[in-house]
Amino acid sequence: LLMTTEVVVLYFAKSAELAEVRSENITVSHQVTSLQLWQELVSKHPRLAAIRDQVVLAVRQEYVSLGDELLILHPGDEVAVIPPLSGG
Amino acid sequence: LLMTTEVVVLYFAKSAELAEVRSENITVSHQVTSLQLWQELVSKHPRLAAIRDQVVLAVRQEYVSLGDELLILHPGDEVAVIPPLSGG
Amino acid sequence: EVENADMSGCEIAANDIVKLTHDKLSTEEVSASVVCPSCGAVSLFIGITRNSFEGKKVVELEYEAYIPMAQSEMKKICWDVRQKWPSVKHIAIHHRLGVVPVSEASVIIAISSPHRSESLEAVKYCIDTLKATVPIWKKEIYETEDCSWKENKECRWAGSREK
Amino acid sequence: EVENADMSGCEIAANDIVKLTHDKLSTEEVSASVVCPSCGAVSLFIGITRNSFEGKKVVELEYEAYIPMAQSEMKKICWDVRQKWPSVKHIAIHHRLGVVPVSEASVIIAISSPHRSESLEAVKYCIDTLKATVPIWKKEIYETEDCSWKENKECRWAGSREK
Repeated sequence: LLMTTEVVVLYFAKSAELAEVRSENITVSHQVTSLQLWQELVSKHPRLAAIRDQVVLAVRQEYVSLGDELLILHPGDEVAVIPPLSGG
Repeated sequence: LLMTTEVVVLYFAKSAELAEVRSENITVSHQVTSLQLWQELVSKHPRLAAIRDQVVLAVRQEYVSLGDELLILHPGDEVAVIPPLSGG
Repeated sequence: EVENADMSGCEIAANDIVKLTHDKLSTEEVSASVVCPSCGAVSLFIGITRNSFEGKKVVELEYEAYIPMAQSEMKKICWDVRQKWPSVKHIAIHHRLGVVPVSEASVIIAISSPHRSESLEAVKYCIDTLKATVPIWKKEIYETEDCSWKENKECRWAGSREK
Repeated sequence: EVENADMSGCEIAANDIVKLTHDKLSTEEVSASVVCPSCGAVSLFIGITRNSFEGKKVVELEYEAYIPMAQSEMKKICWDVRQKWPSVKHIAIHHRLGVVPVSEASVIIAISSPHRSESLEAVKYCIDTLKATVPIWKKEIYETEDCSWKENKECRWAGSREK
């Protein structure tokens, strides 16, 4: 039995332009690697693939690189797509 | 024949307190080492001796350490007594 | 609380101010917010929007932020500063969002310390780290009406072209 | 005049402003005087009068200067900065004279450059060198009504106790 959970995904800067959305709720499995989570987002918004090599995620406001790291997601958790920073 | 010349001496900070004057004209020889010039000032204002080891002069607004350096003085030249700096 | 002999006479507790705002930034305000009677030094850095990039004329810039995370990353920077320079007294980091016209400030950082070397070093650390870790993005809008999302070279996942 | 690619679009000639004044210093004014559309960075250092020295409470400070020579030494510092960091655009150094109450600025240095590292390094160089070479003196007046002429440790002919 694969548990799923609903999380909020936030898109910023170039990723918001590519996904054409700033915020959406998605249902994903409760345990997922950061790379699988990214692939989930790309399957919903194929144009996101363009930034695959210059992106990280933030989960509950902490940075997570795309890779094998296993995330435990809870209902309502905030996931953000973080293109290269350009503040300052 | 030893030529003499009249120069303006400016005193600042602690040296002005010790000499009890801020500006005066003195007559000194036209060619003089910086140490001889200092000794001239101490002979006029003996209390200046107290700062002998923490002082430099400025001649025509350029720093000169006390020593053997020969100064050529012209009438009206500005000589200043410069105690340790504390600007900033 | 670490007591420091140099802090004698300053009754105000050490203070971190982080602010994201759509309003114009004020150098005077940020600077005044870190002054304290036991501190002989205030160092500031002001980031200003430039009029050109690679020969293209920039008309204006627009900043957006992941606001709660940006605030939390800015507070982490303040924490790091206090570990590295314990004598630092006050830290203020203001970042502007939305449209910022050319020649106006996008970021102002001010840090006070009893002696100058700590505040000078800490300001440099703050702006370097802010560029690398705080989730804020800048879009440059050019005279030619195209635009481009910028990438800080300090950001470790930025494209390799910019490294 | 050395042309620098980063200076494209800035029509204002590079500028050194040195000022000695009995008036209160304004951070906003000094900062604004170095802003230019081709410069992404303004770094500032503000020296502030402190309320204590070696446990004695300082009531106020009084500065005096050998004014024409101080101006000429400040201009030499600007010249040195331009040799060391050719991309620096504007330099402003304001020093206050006379009585300066506790918590007010005695000196403000502001420097603009296209990128930040130059202005940050140049500001540090300016204040370090100003303390070592510009003929200005500070007298601290204590609560106990005695007073003392200060000595910068950067001044090479200061007493060895302070080195």
